[in-house]
Amino acid sequence: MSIDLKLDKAGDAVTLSVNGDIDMSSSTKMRDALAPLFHTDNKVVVVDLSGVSYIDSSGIATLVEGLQWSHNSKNKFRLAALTPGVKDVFEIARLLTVFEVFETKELALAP
Amino acid sequence: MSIDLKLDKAGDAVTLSVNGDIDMSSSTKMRDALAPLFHTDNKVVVVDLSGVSYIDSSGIATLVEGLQWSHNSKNKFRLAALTPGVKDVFEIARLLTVFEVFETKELALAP
Amino acid sequence: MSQPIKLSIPSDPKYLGLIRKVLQELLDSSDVPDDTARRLILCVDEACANVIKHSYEGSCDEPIEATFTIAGDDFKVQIRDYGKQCDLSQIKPRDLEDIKPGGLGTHFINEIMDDVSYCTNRTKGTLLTMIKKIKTGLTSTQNKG
Amino acid sequence: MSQPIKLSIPSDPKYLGLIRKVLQELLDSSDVPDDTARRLILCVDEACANVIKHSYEGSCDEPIEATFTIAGDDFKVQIRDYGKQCDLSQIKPRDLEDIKPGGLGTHFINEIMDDVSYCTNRTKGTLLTMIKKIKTGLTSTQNKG
Ligand SMILES: Nc1ncnc2c1ncn2[C@@H]1O[C@H](COP(=O)(O)OP(=O)(O)O)[C@@H](O)[C@H]1O
Ligand SMILES: Nc1ncnc2c1ncn2[C@@H]1O[C@H](COP(=O)(O)OP(=O)(O)O)[C@@H](O)[C@H]1O
Repeated sequence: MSIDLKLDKAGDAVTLSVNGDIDMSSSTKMRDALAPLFHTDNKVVVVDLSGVSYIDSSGIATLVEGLQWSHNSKNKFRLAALTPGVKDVFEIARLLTVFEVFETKELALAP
Repeated sequence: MSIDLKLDKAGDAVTLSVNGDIDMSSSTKMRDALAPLFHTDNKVVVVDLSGVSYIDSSGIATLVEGLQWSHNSKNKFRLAALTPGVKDVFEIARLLTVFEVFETKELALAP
Repeated sequence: MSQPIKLSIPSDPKYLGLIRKVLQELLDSSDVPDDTARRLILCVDEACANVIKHSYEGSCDEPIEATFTIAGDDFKVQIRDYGKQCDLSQIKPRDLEDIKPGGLGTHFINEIMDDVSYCTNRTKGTLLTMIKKIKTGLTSTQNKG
Repeated sequence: MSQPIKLSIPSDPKYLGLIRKVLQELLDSSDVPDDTARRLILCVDEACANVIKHSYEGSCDEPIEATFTIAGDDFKVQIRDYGKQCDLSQIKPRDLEDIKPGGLGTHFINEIMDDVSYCTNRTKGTLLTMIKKIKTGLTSTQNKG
């Protein structure tokens, strides 16, 4: 039930691809991978959620933290490829408009 | 959790392909499909188990019945494409040698 | 179904996936539409996470008991813990205008469920009852037709 | 894990898949090898099927309670029913030489499990306890190494 994480650096953008359910038992792992990305010279930090069909409030909380880290570090923070299940959770949280959300990882990486 | 069944008639052979878990809740459905095949002019009745990863004693019991029906009707009764899980259950039941078992459906249908 | 399905797990976040699987399986077999199932699963997950965090304060080896009943159009889930009882007025979502991490779980539960009640009227722990009117396979087919 | 996982289902064959799923998930998360998991799942399925057939005589709305405990190398499962108690000497597999349908469930259980005991020493129903020494992920890695 744990998540798999993959990091992809291309130019001054970095993508964190998440695979699996993001819940209370796995969101810390995502947080630990995400936090350091804002300390480096990445202009754009993308979280690719195409492999995530379930996210709970602890996952959303981590992404909200990402938003705060990006404000502090002046890096862009983008979400890509939300599955319908994940999108629904963002909508119930009324947070879909707070994030920069892209249909695909490629679109999120476009300058 | 129910099984899907497919019937394929070719010449004087008929194949019943089973998909899903065969347990107490689904073995009757397989039995209902299997029984009539011995009442017709099928020389060979094949049960293709490639889509079955789980079988319990009620499923095995139905196949043992098939064996008895085939003895009574003089039709051949063959099993094809046992997955490792299903094979293991036949072995614990010491029934693997009692059946005519083939690696693939094609081999089971070869004259 | 008058006999409910009950699942009891230790208060360890690693078992939340198990409880989601059980519920998914149960809702599937009752032909509850996928999007409804997803939301119900979210509520149960959040309620159990809150029990772990707040009632058991992170202790991983205490019991959480979930009881699922589908009766007619009603899906009812009860979550029982034996941990710290709290002032029920404390259980409330954060103001959504204020974008910050945390405080979303109870918002999800209140938003999705039709009826939510916490009962601490017992020697130990809390019983949370959540009810949702659902369209099962049968009902939604009739609606489509 | 000292808190066990408990699952209670109605005595309807349609819930056997649910109990298998839960056990699969639990054994997976404890890194029990696939082939061992498969056999343990078979035993639990057979035991529950026997409860439905023999203890409840086909009645679909009575409770079956399964309790799973993994402690060290021991996997323990208990199946509790509240149905007809039987003469325990009646619970036995058929002679395997005699090829005929039926009578295999208890054979599977006896063959796979290390310890099987039925207890009817209660007002209603039976408690079946099955124990199997298992190699968890850790143990089997050590063996490979
Ligand atoms: N089961 C519970 N027991 C005690 N307090 C709870 C429980 N569930 C929620 N609460 C209280 O309600 C608040 C809001 O919960 P929630 O919306 O899930 O957000 P979070 O858990 O992230 O704080 C919690 O901070 C806590 O004070
Ligand atoms: N839970 C049970 N309660 C009462 N009798 C049982 C139970 N389980 C098994 N038995 C008895 O043991 C016999 C053998 O069981 P089993 O090997 O599972 O085969 P089957 O159920 O196909 O007869 C059954 O026919 C029944 O008489």
